[in-house]
Amino acid sequence: MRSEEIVGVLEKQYITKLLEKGKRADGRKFLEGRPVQIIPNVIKKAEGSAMVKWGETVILAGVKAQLGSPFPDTPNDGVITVNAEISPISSPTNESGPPGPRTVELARVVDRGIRESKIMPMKDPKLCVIPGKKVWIIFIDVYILDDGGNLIDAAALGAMAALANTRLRKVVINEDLEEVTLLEETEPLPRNGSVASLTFAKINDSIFYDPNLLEDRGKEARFSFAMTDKGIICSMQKGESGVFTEEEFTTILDQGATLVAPLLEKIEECSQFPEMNEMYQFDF
Amino acid sequence: MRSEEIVGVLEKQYITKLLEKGKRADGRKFLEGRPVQIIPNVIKKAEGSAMVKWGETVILAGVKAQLGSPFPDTPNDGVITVNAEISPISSPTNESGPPGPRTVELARVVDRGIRESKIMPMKDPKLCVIPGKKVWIIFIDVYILDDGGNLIDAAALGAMAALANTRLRKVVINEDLEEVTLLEETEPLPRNGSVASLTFAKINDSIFYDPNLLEDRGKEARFSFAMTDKGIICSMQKGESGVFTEEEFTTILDQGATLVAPLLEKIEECSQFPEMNEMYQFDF
Amino acid sequence: MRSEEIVGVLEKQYITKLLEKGKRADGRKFLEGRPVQIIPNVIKKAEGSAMVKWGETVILAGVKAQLGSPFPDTPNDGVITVNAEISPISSPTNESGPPGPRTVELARVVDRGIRESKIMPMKDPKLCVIPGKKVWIIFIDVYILDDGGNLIDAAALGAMAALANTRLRKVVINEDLEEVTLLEETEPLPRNGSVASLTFAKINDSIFYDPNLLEDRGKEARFSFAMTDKGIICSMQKGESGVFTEEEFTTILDQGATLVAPLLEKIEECSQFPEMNEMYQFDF
Amino acid sequence: MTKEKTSLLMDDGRRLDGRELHELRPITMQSSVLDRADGSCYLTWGNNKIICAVYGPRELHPKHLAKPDRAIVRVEYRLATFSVNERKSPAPRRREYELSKLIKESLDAVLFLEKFPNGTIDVYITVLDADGGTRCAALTAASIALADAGIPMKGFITGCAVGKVADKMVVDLSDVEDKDGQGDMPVAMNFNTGEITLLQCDGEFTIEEVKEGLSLAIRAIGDVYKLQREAVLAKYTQIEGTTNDVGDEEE
Amino acid sequence: MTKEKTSLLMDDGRRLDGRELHELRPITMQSSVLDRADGSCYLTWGNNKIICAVYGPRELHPKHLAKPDRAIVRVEYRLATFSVNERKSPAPRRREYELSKLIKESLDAVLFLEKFPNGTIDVYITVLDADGGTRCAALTAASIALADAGIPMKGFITGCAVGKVADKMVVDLSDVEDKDGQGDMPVAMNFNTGEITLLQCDGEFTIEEVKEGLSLAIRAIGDVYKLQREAVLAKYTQIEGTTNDVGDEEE
Amino acid sequence: MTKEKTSLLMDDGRRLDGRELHELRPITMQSSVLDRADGSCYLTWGNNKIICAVYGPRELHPKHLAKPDRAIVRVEYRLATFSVNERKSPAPRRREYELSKLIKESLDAVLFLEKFPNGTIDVYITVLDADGGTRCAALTAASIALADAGIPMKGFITGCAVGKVADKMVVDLSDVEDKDGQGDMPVAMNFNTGEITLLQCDGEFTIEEVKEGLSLAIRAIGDVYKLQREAVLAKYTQIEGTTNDVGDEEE
Repeated sequence: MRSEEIVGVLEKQYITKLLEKGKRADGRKFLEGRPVQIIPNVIKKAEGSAMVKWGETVILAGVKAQLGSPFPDTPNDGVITVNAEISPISSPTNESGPPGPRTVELARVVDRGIRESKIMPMKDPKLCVIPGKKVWIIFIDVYILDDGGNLIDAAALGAMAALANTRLRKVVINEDLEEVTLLEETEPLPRNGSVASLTFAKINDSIFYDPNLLEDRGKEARFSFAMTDKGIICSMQKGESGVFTEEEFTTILDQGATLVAPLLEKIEECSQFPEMNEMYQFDF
Repeated sequence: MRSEEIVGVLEKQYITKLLEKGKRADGRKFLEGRPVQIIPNVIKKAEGSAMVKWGETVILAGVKAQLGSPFPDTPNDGVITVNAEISPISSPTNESGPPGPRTVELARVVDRGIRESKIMPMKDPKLCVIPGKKVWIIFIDVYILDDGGNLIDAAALGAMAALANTRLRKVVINEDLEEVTLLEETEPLPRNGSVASLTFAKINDSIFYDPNLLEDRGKEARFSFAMTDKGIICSMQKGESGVFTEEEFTTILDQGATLVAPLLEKIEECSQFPEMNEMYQFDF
Repeated sequence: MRSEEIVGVLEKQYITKLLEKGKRADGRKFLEGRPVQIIPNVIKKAEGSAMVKWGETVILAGVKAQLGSPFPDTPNDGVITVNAEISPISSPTNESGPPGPRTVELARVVDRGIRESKIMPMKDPKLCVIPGKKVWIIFIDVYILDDGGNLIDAAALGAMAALANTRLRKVVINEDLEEVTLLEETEPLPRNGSVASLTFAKINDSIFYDPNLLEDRGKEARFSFAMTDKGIICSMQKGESGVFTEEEFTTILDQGATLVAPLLEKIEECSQFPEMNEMYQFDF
Repeated sequence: MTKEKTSLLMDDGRRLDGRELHELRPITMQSSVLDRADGSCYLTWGNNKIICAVYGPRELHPKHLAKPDRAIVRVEYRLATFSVNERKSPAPRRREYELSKLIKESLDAVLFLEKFPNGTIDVYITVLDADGGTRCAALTAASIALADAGIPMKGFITGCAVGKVADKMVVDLSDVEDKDGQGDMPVAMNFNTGEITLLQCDGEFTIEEVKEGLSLAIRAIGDVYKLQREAVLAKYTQIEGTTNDVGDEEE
Repeated sequence: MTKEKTSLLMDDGRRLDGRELHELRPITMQSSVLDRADGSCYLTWGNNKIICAVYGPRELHPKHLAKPDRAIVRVEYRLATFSVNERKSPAPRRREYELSKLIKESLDAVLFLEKFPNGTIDVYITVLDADGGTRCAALTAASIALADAGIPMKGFITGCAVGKVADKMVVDLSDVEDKDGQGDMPVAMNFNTGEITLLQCDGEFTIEEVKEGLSLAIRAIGDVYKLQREAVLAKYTQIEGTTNDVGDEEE
Repeated sequence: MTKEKTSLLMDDGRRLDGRELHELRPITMQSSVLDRADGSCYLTWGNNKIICAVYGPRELHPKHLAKPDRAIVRVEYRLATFSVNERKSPAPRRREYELSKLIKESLDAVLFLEKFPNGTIDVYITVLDADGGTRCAALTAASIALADAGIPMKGFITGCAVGKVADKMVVDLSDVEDKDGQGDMPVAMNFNTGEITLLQCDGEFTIEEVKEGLSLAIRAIGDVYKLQREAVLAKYTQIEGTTNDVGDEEE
């Protein structure tokens, strides 16, 4: 193990040359993703959790729930909020401190993917316990532990997988319809379907799926979108200073259905194995 | 249009020389203010607003109102709060970030001028909706858009003019006397009279009204006071490292009534034209 | 009076040499503390207060109380919180700004000494006024005014002495059992016993009680513990990069009962003189 | 859902504010509105009011942030506290940080940054009144302010959002359409080269709807770009009229 | 209002604490109370208790803030959390920032800053117990602490507030008079030269009342100035008594 | 109180999780779990899960913080938001600042800092799942990560808490025992030299109980140390197996 270096000019030239020949540094095809493993339900103190190892990237997502007041403009909706931390643990170049623009963007892109997919039925009585007064506030926190490229897809997958094994405590509404009592018993978080994120990077004129760390640092532009199990696109995000053409976008979007399928399948597997799992015990 | 330069030693010498001869760089007399224009009601999302062009200075003031709890020590009073932002838009030397001492002083001087004038009847049932429980919180926010000198007078005028065209939504108090319902219909913010600020600067032994940007940066001392339409002085603020004598203060104060009159007149005009106006369409 | 210098290498050598001969720079024996004076009840606006002059160290502790909600997990307990400020007033090397690690440690060590001693009966109806709804929040704030070494013991003594003369306003619980009315009359804060802190420093292999400023800056390791009037150890804190052996700790702990006695006596004296006192009028 | 879908379109198929499905709101742009800034623009777009100031290229402090081979671009996109329904706290929120980053990245794409080593170009944008589509409007205004500051550019960035209302793809969503509609899709690009610099969406779209939206957005951007060019040329014409010393080096 | 006006004066025309209209509260000042600071002062003024420490002139870090032709003055005015009725959060509030600025500007006026290029003079003031008029008391204490630090000064800054109570101008408002009265007017000056360095007011005053207040304040400041001089001389006398090596270079 | 004392021990004298009074929870340690960090460790201790990354020795920025004669150690101990019963805000709390300081001071004691002038060694620890004794577990993990980074050390820091439950001194408190018991006493040391680098307690102990606890802690630390050595040696063995180029310079 040695210190990480920022991808320099030479490294970028190397990657670019390869891409021009239709090759990637790690031997993958342009539309080939890296191996992905999800270990669900790894955090005992969390209501739901998942560790995701996506290529060399490792992230940990945890869900905490607490009863609170709804937002004034949506009194009949539960609340969901996504927070990300690109921990200094994950790379020598990631610093600690308040979240910077990159972290904020990551959190908001993951948040939109889940929120806009409408897979969380916010008005369900299980989430909106006493309309206007008591709703579940669902906190999804994603920690980046090893920054091996394509944080968005890994974080989104972890967040979704953590939700898939989240269990909320059952509640009894008191007679006065003002307060609730929490029971020890739990039940699964209600959920309608699933969603996953797909990220493409562009270097020179090459566009490829799932950038690894070298490709991530060398990329000129990035395009991510979230697609549900119904084939709906619920979030898109173009990032970085490079550009895409209209044709490039439509070509990318047409890959969505094929690439998203295996990810959605993995998420469903997670929800089937709610017992506590052990992380860092896997190897490719 | 070119980059702003900080008034250097030479420029200050130039201004000082002129002042010794009884002249100002822009040809004004010592007690002459710059042309002032107010465009009321320019922000649709605000409950009240005004843009002020005061010489080369441009500011925008907006009023937002929301129902909230009164302060524990004044349970029967509505709440007013003034906030200022000397935006980096306004000058190459004004930086973004949390408000510095200059911004804090500006906000507090404007705040005191309005608060101490007692023109806002805080105990009026229109402001104190349910005593001890629900009162209107009136936020006045002033953005400095172009820093052409004498920010205090321009900001104070904008704040007052924005209040003058502010309309609050009518409320119905529910039977339980605990909650209120907001109606769509609005009514003017109650107000007893008007107030304006007058600022003088001192360079060497010359004292003059309404410093422009060069004079503002070259000034050794500043003295501002707020005067109501009843001729009452409700706020004074001497600023900067220079000094005044007792005589200088009394001489300045004696100018108050004359100088404040046209400003108070402009404010009243504003309250007569509540329809939405267009800013940045005027020229001197 | 002259500017403070950081203890340099030479100064540390000097102290070390003396210690090897069994001597301290100020002539004290290894287990001898400096003169300590407490002036109780010096701040009129505070519910309780004490100034402590401990050798060259001067601190001021004040207690404020306000009614508030209990923590959700301890609905039947009053709340106590200790905050410290190592003011820039106290030394040229102490900077202003948000509390750094040294200040946080100081506050938390003082806090634990009081909290864990259980001398504050948090469930007493005088502290827990309406279980689950209204309890007294007791803020203890300690300001370091002159940093002459051994801040922990001085701050802990001041905090305890301030509590000893704290008086809370009597309350009447309203009929609805929801709200309370504060009376003008006051009564002493309930308290079961007393606690004080003892700090030892280590330089080379010498261990001594109550380091003065030079010793404090030269020390390699620090060990503090809080002992109650019942001889119970309720808090320990080893600090700094130096080390202790098991034997050294047990030897230190065996000194506890003897050294803590005079401090506890002083605290009790404080609670006997609740009238307002004058600070800075004493001399050794 | 059904209620929403229908309520945003009137019986005659027009939108609540009377617009056709693919019709833009009225847009005005005025450059050089600020005396202190090197370049500035005041833009209205429907009820949106946006002001933008540009400073630079100028020296970057602190120096260790400077790049020896090019200028950096710093963008601050802010909402005025009174520009939205509920008063916003003056401290920037996560949304403002994200949009500042995206706007900066879009502008990067058209600036000759390598011409100004160690420098910075600072773009400050404040939304004074917000009514949907502020990021696209902000980018449009920023390009004019950059041109106004005389900063060489490969082209303008022009933005326009499209969205989905009552199951139809429509152009230039208003605040109400954004909030109660089915999806929002902001787009920004260098219209002359066809390079898209910003693309986002939230809501629910089929792939075909995204493609249709992209195509609609590009057409609308073309219209906005014409206004943008006029606003910049207006300034040059004015200067020509006065000083008589500039040729037609501007396209 | 009428209730307020009368309730702050007793039937004999005296104030609630027994003072005449133009009477100061008891004031004590003690310099050199701190061992670590270069100069210090502990001042009580009625129930106000204020401590002030001065460091400098010393080198300024970070260096880019330093001025090559003079020292800068940095002032921190803070209220202790327990000094006021409701416990104040330890984080400084806007009022503390504003008063720090005004106190700094007042002190600037009497310091020979050009004697100490690149330097800083740091003045830290903490109000330990607050009872009205703290900014004037703080300035008075700061001048003593600066003298105590041996920093050369053109004169002392001395402060005293006046105010309006029951329609009368009175000297040196207490906390209650400040809160329930009709207006507060803090003044500070170099009494020897007549240069006024601080003047504020809030409340409701006629122009004549402001003028009367200013005149009353200057007279009261004269009285406080005498105490201030004594406090500084006391130290020198003490040193003379002990060390016998100083002449009477002090005024 | 009586209820508490008894409820944490079962009728057979065992603890609620079935452990004997002096029995440790299961512990696993794995080094080199992260690709980017110079050294890393993933440690589980009962239900605690802790990850630690080490960077360095590397150059320190900003440079004015660097020490010309040695490296500094920076430690960040953080609790993940979901690692505790009530979701923790992402901003660090006072407890995290205090423990970061104490962990740093403990590590200082075994590092040859003078070998790396002007440098920094950065230790980032995140508690992913918390169940009592996290600071001791964190120190244990940090030592492994430091060794994994190849940073020369005088020895390992190893930690283990003891505490008081039902009037008995017990080893390695769980979260429940910490919360409902009578006292917690974390200890950390260089086991080989007997140098104790961390000692704290809160609760109610007699002096004799503290002494007994210290002695119990040292014995338990000895057991943890064995696991720690194995974890570090495991890595070397693995490397030997692969590269065949290292001797047995590691003790």
